[in-house]
Amino acid sequence: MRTLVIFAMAALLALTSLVACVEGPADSGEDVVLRVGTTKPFKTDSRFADYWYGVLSNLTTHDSLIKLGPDMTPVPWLAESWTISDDSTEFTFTIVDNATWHDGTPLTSADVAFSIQYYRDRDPQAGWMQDLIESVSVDGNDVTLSLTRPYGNLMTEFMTYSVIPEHVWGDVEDPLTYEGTDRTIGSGPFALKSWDAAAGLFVFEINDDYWRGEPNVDRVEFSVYRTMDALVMALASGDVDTWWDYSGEFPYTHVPPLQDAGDIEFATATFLGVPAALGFNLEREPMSDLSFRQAVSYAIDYQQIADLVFAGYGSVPTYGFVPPTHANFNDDIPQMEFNQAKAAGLLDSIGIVDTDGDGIRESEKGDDLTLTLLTRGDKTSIVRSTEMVASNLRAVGIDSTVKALDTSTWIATKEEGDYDLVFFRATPWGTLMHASNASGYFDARRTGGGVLHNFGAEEYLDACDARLATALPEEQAELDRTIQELHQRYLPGIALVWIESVYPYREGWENWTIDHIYGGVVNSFSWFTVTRKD
Amino acid sequence: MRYLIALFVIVSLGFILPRLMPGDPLMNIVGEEAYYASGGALDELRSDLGLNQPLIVQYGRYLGGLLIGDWGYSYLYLRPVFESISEHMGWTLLLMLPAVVLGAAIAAVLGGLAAWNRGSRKDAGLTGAFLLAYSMPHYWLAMLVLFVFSFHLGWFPLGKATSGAASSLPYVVDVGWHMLLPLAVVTVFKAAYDFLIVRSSVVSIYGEDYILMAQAKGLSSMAVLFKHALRNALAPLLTVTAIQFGMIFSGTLLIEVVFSWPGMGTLMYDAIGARDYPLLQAAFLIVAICVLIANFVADMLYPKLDPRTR
Amino acid sequence: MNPLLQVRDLHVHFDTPQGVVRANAGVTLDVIEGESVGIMGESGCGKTVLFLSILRLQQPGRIVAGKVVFDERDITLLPEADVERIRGRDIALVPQNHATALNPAYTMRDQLAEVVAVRESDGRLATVLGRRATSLDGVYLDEVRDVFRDLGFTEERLLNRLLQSYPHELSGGMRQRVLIAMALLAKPRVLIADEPTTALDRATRAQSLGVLRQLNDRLTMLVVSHDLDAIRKTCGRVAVMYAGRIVEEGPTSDVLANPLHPYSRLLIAAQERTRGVPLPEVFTDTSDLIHVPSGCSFHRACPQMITRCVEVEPTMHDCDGVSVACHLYEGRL
Amino acid sequence: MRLPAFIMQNRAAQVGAVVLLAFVVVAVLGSVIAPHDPWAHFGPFESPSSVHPLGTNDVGQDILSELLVGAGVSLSVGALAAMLAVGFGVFVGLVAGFRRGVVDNLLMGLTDIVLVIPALPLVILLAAYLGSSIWNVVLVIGVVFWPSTARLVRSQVLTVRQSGYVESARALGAGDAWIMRRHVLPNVFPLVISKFVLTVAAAMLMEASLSFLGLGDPMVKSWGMMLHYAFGRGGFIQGLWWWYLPPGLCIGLCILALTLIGLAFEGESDPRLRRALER
Repeated sequence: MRTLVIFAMAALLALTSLVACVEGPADSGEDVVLRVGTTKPFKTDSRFADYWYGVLSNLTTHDSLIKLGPDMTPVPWLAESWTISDDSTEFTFTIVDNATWHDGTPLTSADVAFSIQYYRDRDPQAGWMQDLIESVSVDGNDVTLSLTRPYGNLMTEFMTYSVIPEHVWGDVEDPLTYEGTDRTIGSGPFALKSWDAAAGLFVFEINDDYWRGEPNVDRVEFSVYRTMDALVMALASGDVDTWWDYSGEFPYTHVPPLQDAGDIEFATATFLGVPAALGFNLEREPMSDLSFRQAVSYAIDYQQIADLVFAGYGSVPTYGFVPPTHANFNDDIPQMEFNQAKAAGLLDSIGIVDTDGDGIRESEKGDDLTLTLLTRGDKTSIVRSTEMVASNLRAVGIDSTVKALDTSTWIATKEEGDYDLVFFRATPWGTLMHASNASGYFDARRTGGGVLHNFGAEEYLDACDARLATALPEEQAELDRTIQELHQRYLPGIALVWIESVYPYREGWENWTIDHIYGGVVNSFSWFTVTRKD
Repeated sequence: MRYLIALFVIVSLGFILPRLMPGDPLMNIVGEEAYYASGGALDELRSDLGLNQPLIVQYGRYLGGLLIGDWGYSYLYLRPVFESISEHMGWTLLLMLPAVVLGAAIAAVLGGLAAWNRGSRKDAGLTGAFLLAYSMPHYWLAMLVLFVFSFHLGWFPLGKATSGAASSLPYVVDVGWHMLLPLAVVTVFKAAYDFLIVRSSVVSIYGEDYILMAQAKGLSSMAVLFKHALRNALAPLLTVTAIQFGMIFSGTLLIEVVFSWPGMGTLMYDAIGARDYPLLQAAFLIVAICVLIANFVADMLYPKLDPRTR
Repeated sequence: MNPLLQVRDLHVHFDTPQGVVRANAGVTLDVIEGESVGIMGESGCGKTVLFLSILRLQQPGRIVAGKVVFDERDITLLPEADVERIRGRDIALVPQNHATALNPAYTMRDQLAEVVAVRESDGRLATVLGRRATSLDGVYLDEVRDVFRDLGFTEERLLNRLLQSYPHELSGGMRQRVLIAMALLAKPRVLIADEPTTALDRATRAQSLGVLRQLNDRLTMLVVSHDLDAIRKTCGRVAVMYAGRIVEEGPTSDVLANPLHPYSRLLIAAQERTRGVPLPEVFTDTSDLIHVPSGCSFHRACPQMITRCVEVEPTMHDCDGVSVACHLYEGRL
Repeated sequence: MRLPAFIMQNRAAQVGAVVLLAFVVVAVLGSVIAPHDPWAHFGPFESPSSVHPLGTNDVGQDILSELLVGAGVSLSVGALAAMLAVGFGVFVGLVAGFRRGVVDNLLMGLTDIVLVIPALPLVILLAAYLGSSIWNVVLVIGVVFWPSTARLVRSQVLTVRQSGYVESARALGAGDAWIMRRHVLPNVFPLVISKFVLTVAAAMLMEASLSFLGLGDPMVKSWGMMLHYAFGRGGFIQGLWWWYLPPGLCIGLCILALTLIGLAFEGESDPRLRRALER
């Protein structure tokens, strides 16, 4: 009996202590409320400390200088205009003069200058700025960046860096650990009203005097679920209106129940990234041999991957890796070809043949050719693709063992180069990194968690440098096509599939704008176009 | 003393194991796509977090910190580990303690009845049912429950601990509503486990002369069961519960994931994924301490339940 | 006059992995109000099963035939509720093993009070958890005092300590007294004493024998025991059991002085030697209860076996006041 | 004591044995009786038909075939892990029991500690560390589940040692080995068997949990992995019960059968028998 009492007391204690630490805001009448479900692992409302909240804040509470428009070209935002010096080393942004922070203080060019420097000096994620941005000068509404060297990708980069208020961050040494409640203050269309960890709920209230005019939505709630299954149930049962993910695609396997639900509609757009791709370890035999890489490319049944793993929403990619969504997509590059005969021929031609007749080809040394396939265990669609490729390879006489690892271990193993083929995905933003065209993933000089940096051919690196060195659109266009061509020629990696992303939303919501980078229908543009008919 | 040694080993284990794992904790701070041609700021961060020092130094710091109640700093949450843990711990206990008590109570009553009517249809039914529950994969059953009661019937929320903004109803009621399903599932598994214990101990207690005596005194069978037999089955049940504690934590972990419950389970799972060393150390430590406390409490209570051991 | 307790051709079977054990194979016994009957026999002879069946507590054993009539009512047929009312209040039990017969989790006060509560109302859960069953005061406390005085336990202070204490804190003698006290508190009409003197030191044995002797002028008793002294001192009549049957029965003095049945002879002789210490199972082979031998179940071990013993099962014959089931005495009057 | 005797006395155990036997047979014949190659691809998400009695999964693999082949994997994972755990447990228990003193204290200290560490998080940690090969899963589970066996065996050894006849046997110069063979093992055996059976169950459950969390071996068709995909790839959310129910039920049934058998070994016969018959 005594035990019971003790347990009961403890339980009561726990409960009361919890009641203390959460407040429940009351909701008002006929506001237009958009409830968004997501499975991103949000932790805090610190945009510096929590990578995912950082992204979320970019489309709710904060504004960047420019954004990447639906047509994949920069559009004005806090910067109403900009000029780029011919040598691409001086960027001048003219800041709008009617922007204000949520706390009422006006947003000035000084804030912009401060922000850029603050990111450069304090944000681990912005390390690249350190040896690039030499100085930032302010002249009236103009903010001018002087770079140490030409940098062509600056505009693209800057759309992910929002301007932050100097009067909040001015004297914050370490942004990662700053606990002040004003850390959420921005200039965006919405202000963060509450983050309730227990409820996994962000509530954003409309910013009535937003400098670009009022958004069409009065309140946005982002509701965090741990499993996609739970989220889809929430969508189908009307707990949330739509789905948001940054850099991920909506799992097609979860579409049918939403179609059955009846009141869910789908917007579609070609995904900017590559949801499943493989890269070669060019340091190792026989991957270092182009013919072998081509043989592998012929061995893979792309249509099957598109149909089975991506439920028919996929299409066969080209040798250029990046999908047509890209502004300067090179449409001369041929589609990937599934042709086991060619594959076999190529393998024979480079002396990889099955001499002992056990169905497995031997390498020059004479032992069975068994490749190590390194894959992301936490992404079932990637694992499934790997499974497919493995059986495709087996069909042309190449054996393989699959190493499926969780993200961190995957990264570590990849960094040690402990693989023959590595399976990964290129996120939308990822394909724009560096010299764009997914070069960020292959350029041997790069470092970073998600990227392979496995490819160091002179030609390619030069092309990347050239692309990085110019901010002039027509030059960029030319180089983009070149880089894609080079990718085809050297084949450091293979896009296994391109996909049509689907973005489910509840019937009654209309006129979404699709943003290829910031999570499909839920993005900075939609706030001003989306409407709900009642 | 044994408790202390155990504690020390666990502290060390919690420190070593995560660091044995490949993977760079910083990766999770800067995100999957982030890249750092010049990683200056990262190295800075690394030294801020003391990750650049030799393990032994880190270990020393960690132990020292613990002694002065400093649990370290979470890379994942970028806040003192203790805050994150105490927050999540509350939720887990809120789920576990009632489940432990309820489960034990249910098991005691039904297990007793089953044992009393040993070999009867009632016994077979009860034992069968609990064995079945005992055998089902936790998360699988949890998923089914969520699917049926929350999704199809829509009686309960689709997971989480509260509806936050939508708590026009008093907060506690709201939480109660949210915790009902997960609580039920955890309770079922706890009960299933205890049921077997209670049943077998009551069955053996039936051999005791004092049971015969109680019957001979003219007590009704219910009276014998609940006053004399069960009373003596409590002690073993207590011991088992204490030993089980760690196991219940594990079980709760999966169920928390299914129900998006913001407890220790999900915390640990994320921490492991993110290689959040300090958080992992602390979480392991906390859980272990809970188990130790549970055992300690059991040792304290035992004599109350069994006078012979006074 | 009409016997208060009649056992008629009682058959009790137990299902065991090894087979069906015929623990009682046709026991017949009458107990007249006021008399006290002793039952002798070794471990496994079925005497325990006999009195368990009288209380209908023989489970998991099954009463397959025969009846137990108490006060004109056949206990084997009564609904459970009625049997519960008979247990304790009409037929009380002093169990054999004082070390284990008291619930280790409750104080003496609780366990005595429980008896009173049951006697005063009933044995339902509500009652035994109720106030009266847990506290012992007023008239009831006095009653307990009296009972213990009768048991030669006069000192008030000691009694209070006794009531506070748990079984494991008491000596064997004490526990034995408490058990007897519990039986008496129930004010039964029949008292079944199972091995009342085993596992007691000499002094205590003498004491509790004394107590039993006083008792048997007050109420009907059934004393199950190895102990000849116990039987001799407390019982007017004695029955010897073997392999689930009563093989000899008669006035204690006659039977003990001059046992007729060969088994009785061996048993009593052995008992004389060992002075009441329980016997190793010399004569009984419990497997006989499963594969019952033909004819007289004792013939295998019987020193005076005759061919007839193997073929025909002997029936009870009366020879001058003592009835015995043995072929040696057939036709003798 | 002969095992069959145990089982035969207990109807529940008989049921368990039959069920388990059925599963073992399936496990052995799995790939033979499977209607298709579980890796072959047909149309995705097909509902049950004569060709695919349990339909096909997200990548068009025949679910029945997966189930049949999975039986082998799941059972052997359980069995191997249990062998590892119980084997080690018995060893530790015996050593601790015989070698008393420091060794005993050390070993039992270790045992208690492992008992205290929450199993699943530890397993997740190790699994993530070792990578998700089926062998690692076995190893990891084995590492976590030995302590209870160790304690059990040790206590048995001690009780046996205490007992008079062993003491006297020692006095007559009997060695540990002899005592072990003659007295300890016979006593410990049924308990160990039951422990083993129950550990197999626990191990299977653990494998399923690991797979659910995505730490299983994707290149192996275990029931756990099937569930992992059923949940991860829409089978569950699409309500394809023929996909997500069978593996769960199979795991459940297997564990149920094992538990029934395991409990039978704890051999509870009605304690009231002794009292009634042997007095």
